[in-house]
Amino acid sequence: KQKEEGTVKIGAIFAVTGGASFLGAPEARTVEMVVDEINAAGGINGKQIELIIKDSAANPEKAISFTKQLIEEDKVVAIIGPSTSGETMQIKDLCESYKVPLVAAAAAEAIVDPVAGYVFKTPQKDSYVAKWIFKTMQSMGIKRIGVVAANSGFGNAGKGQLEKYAPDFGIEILIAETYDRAATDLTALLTKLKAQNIDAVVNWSIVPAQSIVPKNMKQLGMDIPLFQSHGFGNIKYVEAAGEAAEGIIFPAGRLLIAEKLPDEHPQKENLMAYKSAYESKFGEDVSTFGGHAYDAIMLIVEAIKKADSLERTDIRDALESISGFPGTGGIFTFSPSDHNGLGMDSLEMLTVKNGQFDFLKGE
Amino acid sequence: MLKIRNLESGYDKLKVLKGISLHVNSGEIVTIIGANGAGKTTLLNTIASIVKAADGEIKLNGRDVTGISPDRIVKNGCALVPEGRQLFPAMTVRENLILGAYTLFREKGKKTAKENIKKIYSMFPILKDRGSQLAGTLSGGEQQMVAIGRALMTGPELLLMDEPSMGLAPIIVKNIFRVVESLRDQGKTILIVEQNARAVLEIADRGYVMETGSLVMEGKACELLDNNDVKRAYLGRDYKEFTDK
Amino acid sequence: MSVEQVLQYIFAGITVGSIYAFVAIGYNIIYNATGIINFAQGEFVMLGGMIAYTFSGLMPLLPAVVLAVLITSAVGSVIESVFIRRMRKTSVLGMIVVTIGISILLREAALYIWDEQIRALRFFTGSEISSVNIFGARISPQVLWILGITTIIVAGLFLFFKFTLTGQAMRACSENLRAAKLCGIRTDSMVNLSFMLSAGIGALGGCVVSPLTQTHYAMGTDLAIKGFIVAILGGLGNAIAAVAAGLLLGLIESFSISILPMAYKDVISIIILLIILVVKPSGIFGSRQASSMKDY
Amino acid sequence: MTKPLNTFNSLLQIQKLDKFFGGLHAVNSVSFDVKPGIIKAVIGPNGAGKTTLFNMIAGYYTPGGGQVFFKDVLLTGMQPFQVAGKGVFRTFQNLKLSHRLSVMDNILLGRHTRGQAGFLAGMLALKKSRREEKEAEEAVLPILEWLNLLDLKDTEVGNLSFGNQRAVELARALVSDPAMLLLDEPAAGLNMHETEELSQRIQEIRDQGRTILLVEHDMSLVMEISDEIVVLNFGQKIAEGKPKEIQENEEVIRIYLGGEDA
Amino acid sequence: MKRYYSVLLLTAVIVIIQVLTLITGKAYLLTQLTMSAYYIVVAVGLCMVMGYAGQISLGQAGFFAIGGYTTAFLTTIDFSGKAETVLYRMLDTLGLLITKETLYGDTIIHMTPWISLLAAVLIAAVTAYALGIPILKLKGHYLAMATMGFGIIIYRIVLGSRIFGEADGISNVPSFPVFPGISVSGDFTSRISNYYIAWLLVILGMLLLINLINSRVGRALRSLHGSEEASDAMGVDTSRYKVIVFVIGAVFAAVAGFFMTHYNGGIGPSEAGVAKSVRYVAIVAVGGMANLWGSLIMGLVLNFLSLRGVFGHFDDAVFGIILVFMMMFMPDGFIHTDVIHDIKEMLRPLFMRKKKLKKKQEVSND
Ligand SMILES: Nc1ncnc2c1ncn2[C@@H]1O[C@H](COP(=O)(O)OP(=O)(O)OP(=O)(O)O)[C@@H](O)[C@H]1O
Ligand SMILES: Nc1ncnc2c1ncn2[C@@H]1O[C@H](COP(=O)(O)OP(=O)(O)OP(=O)(O)O)[C@@H](O)[C@H]1O
Ligand SMILES: [Mg+2]
Ligand SMILES: [Mg+2]
Repeated sequence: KQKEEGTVKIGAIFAVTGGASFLGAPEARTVEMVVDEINAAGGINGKQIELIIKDSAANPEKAISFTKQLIEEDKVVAIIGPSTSGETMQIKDLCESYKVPLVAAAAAEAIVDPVAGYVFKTPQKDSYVAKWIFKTMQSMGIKRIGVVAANSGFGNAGKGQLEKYAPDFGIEILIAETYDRAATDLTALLTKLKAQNIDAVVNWSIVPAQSIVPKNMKQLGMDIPLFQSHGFGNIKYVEAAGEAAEGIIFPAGRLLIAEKLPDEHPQKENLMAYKSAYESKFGEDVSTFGGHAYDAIMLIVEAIKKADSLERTDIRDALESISGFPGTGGIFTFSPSDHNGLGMDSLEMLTVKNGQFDFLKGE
Repeated sequence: MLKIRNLESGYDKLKVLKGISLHVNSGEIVTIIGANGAGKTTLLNTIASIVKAADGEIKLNGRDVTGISPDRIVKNGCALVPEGRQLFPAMTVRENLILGAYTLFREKGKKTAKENIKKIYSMFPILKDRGSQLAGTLSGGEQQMVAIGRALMTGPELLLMDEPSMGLAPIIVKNIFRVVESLRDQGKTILIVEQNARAVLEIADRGYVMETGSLVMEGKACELLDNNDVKRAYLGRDYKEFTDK
Repeated sequence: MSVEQVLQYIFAGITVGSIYAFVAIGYNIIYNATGIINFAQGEFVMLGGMIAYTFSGLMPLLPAVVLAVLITSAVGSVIESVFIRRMRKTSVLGMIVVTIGISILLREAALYIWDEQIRALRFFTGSEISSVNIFGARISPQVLWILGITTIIVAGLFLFFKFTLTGQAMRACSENLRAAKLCGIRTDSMVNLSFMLSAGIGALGGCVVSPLTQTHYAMGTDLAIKGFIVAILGGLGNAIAAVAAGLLLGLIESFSISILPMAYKDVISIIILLIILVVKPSGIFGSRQASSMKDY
Repeated sequence: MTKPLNTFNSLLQIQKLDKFFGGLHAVNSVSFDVKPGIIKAVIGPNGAGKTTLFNMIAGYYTPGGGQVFFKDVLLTGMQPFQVAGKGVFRTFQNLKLSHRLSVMDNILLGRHTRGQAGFLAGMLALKKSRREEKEAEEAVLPILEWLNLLDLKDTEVGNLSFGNQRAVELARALVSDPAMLLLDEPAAGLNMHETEELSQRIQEIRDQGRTILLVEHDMSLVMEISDEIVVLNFGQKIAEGKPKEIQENEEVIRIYLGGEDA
Repeated sequence: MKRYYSVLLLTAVIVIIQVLTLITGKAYLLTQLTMSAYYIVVAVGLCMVMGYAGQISLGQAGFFAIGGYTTAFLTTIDFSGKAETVLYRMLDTLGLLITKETLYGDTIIHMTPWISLLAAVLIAAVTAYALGIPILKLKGHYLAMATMGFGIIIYRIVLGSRIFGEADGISNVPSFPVFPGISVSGDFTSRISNYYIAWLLVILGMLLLINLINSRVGRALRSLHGSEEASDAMGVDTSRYKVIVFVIGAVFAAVAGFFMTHYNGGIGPSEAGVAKSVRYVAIVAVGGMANLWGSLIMGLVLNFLSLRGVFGHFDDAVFGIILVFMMMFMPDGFIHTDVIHDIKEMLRPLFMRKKKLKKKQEVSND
């Protein structure tokens, strides 16, 4: 009991297993690692963090049950996660009406639009990603494109953003298709695309399709450029696609090319710290997803420090006033009207060169 | 040939056989008669090792075979024609017979097995015509013939038969009893359970009477036929009374 | 549609179709020996890919694949002797439930052995970017491998079940276990053999498709469902029909994509399946008579 | 138990029934009538088409041709349950019972056609439903007693011996007070003593005014109790008449009964 | 009357649990108990289909989703600003519209969930009926396949259709005012009333099913499980009965889906997945197939623990283990009446040995 009084309880809901484990597993590992580090270094304002992670396996109904449990039973001061947009949308109102700060690691814009007082998110907005892709296409002279997206919350949201902003950049989407997120062969779909007179393909998904699309394109002899979403942010996917990954263009946070950043870049220190800690601890490459969770926990810790209080409303207020905080996804500046806090500049256009990520502008 | 001492067995909670001792000599036809539910089927199944013996001893040709697996019982020359036929319904008649010869194929090769099939076909010519029909679509009587044929295909020395006449036309029943007799004449040993007690006692050498899991009487077949208790309980009248007149 | 495109759709259909067929063949082998549909079949495919991937880091591809097949066969054998053998008295329903349970366990075990990352085996010949040009349509060399190996396996199985005594004995076990015992068949080993065989074939499938489709711990469920559809479509118990049905389903899916949004591809294939089930429950290639003899 | 009215000249009329299985003409233009209140036996060698004939009467097989009338109502084309609804009940050559249910439940099933309460009445436990249940149980008891099944009434049927299962099947067919019974080899698996008991019972059933169509290979039974006999061979009717006549029919002796210890 | 004792006992237990949680300050447990209750309704409905009528259904989540998504879709249509439409005026004059203020200060007008309840039940019943007539002619694996296929179709439609929110599902589903002042919602303040609403539904369902099982129709269903041909011969219209039971199971699932969606304030495609259908089948199987109480208890225990995240990352694994273990060692389920007998049997050797020892001692004493 005594120990409890001296701790800060933070809840986390991640899809560690199940269909979205690509997201949830690195997220959960990251948060555990970070909390251990902070606790080892003396905790927040002298208080140890007690982290309660719940595995929702990407089921909204579980996320709802866990949210209530974390709030009423465990009395956490804030919640991180969930991993998927669907789950986050289902608990958004819940957190709002219970007045518990939620920092989501899911991407959909609807999470912060309309803005709910207590709900924040760390991944860059899908619209930025779409805009970056179109900007790059403009500079490459690409006019007509085909879009394929996984039938997941992530893919659907991305496809929506692409369709929304394409006209602004004078780009025509000739064909847009979704496929099952666990699809194992997409040659039939790509054949359909190939029949259209398109200059480039955009694929918006997370694994495994991100590696299958490039392979299948090569197999079909499609030599047009392939753009992917920021979901491609893990070197493992490049390995899985092998030689077919060469030349893929995609926007992402700077985590993937942290080493290549100039030393004076404000994010560099944090990025390298997270990256080396994670990679040495778990023996696997970091992904941008883990980065989103890293940002979420760090932002909450920052807010608690700043508020110097364990009241949920105080923490929320502190969160909303955070400004210029360097995370892995970019530099966060929240405001009452912006609960994502990232700008267009949080993304870089990257490509794959010799099996490695690299800046696109380097070419 | 077969020697059983103090055999006990049953199902889960139910003990059916309560200490059975019997023997069958080489070249004999021995029959077991008894009321429904007495445990005759259970006894044959226990000998064939389909039902596990709980206690007691079964010896085949002097070798203790209690508790060994059913396939090894077959290899030891003992085959069962089960109650209710138990065919492979979605396989053809021919395939059913061939599977009967499974051990033969394994040990003596194709030729012996082929010869056996011929023998079976000559015993039951109708099966030859139905050779490629699925066994499940045969009439009841035809199925019984396949069951007997299949057991004979294993080339057994000791044949256990559980109500082989069930559901057969009188002429076929006669035929089957004739087959049973001729099998004995070929040197095979037969332990047969029958409801048609009169008919079976007429061809059997010896018989046992079973009541609720125990053997209550034993004797020469002709003695049993004349025994008043047996007459009253199991023999009834014979349809011959009708045909004779 | 141009000829070239039609061909391309056909190739796409054949590729997925032969993957489905691989799973369905595994179903059929076990079904033929036991009358059980083993819902863990998809997991055998996953295990094959995973194990081969792990070994391929240590040795050339061929021995890695052989090892994967052997180890997965052993897993199949263990599953049979530990779980299935004790279960045989129960109903179709009970068996469905248990094999689903086993598939969950295998999947979870794989998650803890290999984590949630996807993996892909090296291409047998060529690489990710090589493709063979056939009349203007293109196909990955790996698809040719898949087709070749499927053909060999099907031919082998056909001969095995039709002409060998062991094959027939295996079928006998599924029809009437007790009668099979009475024929002197060692039913336990037959059933065990069928699990080994089907696990091994599943694993081999997992290896050949891995370079294309990649391997992931949870891939088994979808494969199991598709394989099940194909097995039924072809008529349970018939490996050759399964391959034909697999290719047919692959082609249906692939051409349906050319007309309709891909999101509804499964809806179309399942509606076709339901229609076939209702019109001819024994499957497209199954014999109506034989299935009416089975006690379902 | 009420007696069915014997106002029909023939209760069951079978007219030119045909059935093919592939190339096999299993039943070949068979016609005969069954008069009310008698026991009529169908005999013939194995595979003659007797069970197939039963299956066509009871609605399990659709005939390849021909018709069956019961009380001048056309049965052909009806589903099995509809045939039962008309008061024609059957037993099976290979028993068909619900093994996991008790003897009582199995037998009560025979009363199904007597009740009316449907799903809704059942779910809401309406008075009608409860009354019917009670009536059914009361109606079943005498029959259980008559067949010596009273002690076994709560046993699971799967645990009964073959002979007792046969008795359960007979009871089940009887409790609905059927006008006509189709019995497929009721004596198979019974010993002679039991067969005699059965023959008593079948006669008692007839004496209650029911009509019985019987397939049986046990000639002691058939010859003793049947009023008329039809003989089938290779799907065709080859003889019909009183037991005496059939016994003396040379063809029947040759193909079915067998000569004197030939 | 005797058959209702167990229901009375259940009612008592429900009340006792509520009081206990209140006294011990653990009222939050009611959340998961409420959610479990809705899943139990699906399970007992399926138990009727599978255990009693012997028809496997691997598509039960599809019916749950039909119930849930129907109401989620209908009650999230916002009529504000559509006052001119015919539908609006019709609903308005009938008093079937509800005005609500959202958390973000907007006003929305939606139709009352009573309409969607009617719609959910109707759609589920009609679907089950139309589907049941052809597919219930199938048996065993074929039926399993067909029902699973149905489940997948629903899942795919939900996942692929914009109006159903695709992978995100539908959120912001309004609460359902059942009685004046009491509504089905996940709101903290109405936790206790919601607990009772959910369990009332369970009790009601149990009563209906218990009655059914013990009726003429129920016996026909049970025997159908054993031998369909025999039931046919006894005058049971087997195909019709199977279809009706299937419809009953579907309606149970849809009603549960309806309530759960209002309780959770949303629904996602995971509720329609094959994995969920498998779970329902597993619960029924583990509960002992033809055992309503088994389904109820296993449904409660497994869902309650799972929803509380007790199994952590091993949620599926635990499920798998329980499934395999139960089917292997207790195929008749955990709550089979023979458990007591089995235990007695297990203990018997102990006593026997004692007796024998005693006897021996007595002998040696002599
Ligand atoms: N599988 C089983 N499970 C439980 N009890 C059984 C089983 N099979 C038979 N019994 C019981 O065992 C006893 C003996 O049955 P068995 O079949 O051996 O008798 P039988 O003498 O062959 O009778 P019948 O002449 O009717 O065939 C009966 O009381 C029966 O109820
Ligand atoms: N479903 C079927 N498919 C193919 N052939 C069949 C089918 N049912 C029966 N037969 C064949 O039709 C013939 C008549 O069979 P049926 O069962 O009516 O004979 P039965 O007179 O009842 O013989 P038994 O006295 O041996 O029972 C047999 O030759 C049988 O093989
Ligand atoms: Mg017997
Ligand atoms: Mg017959």
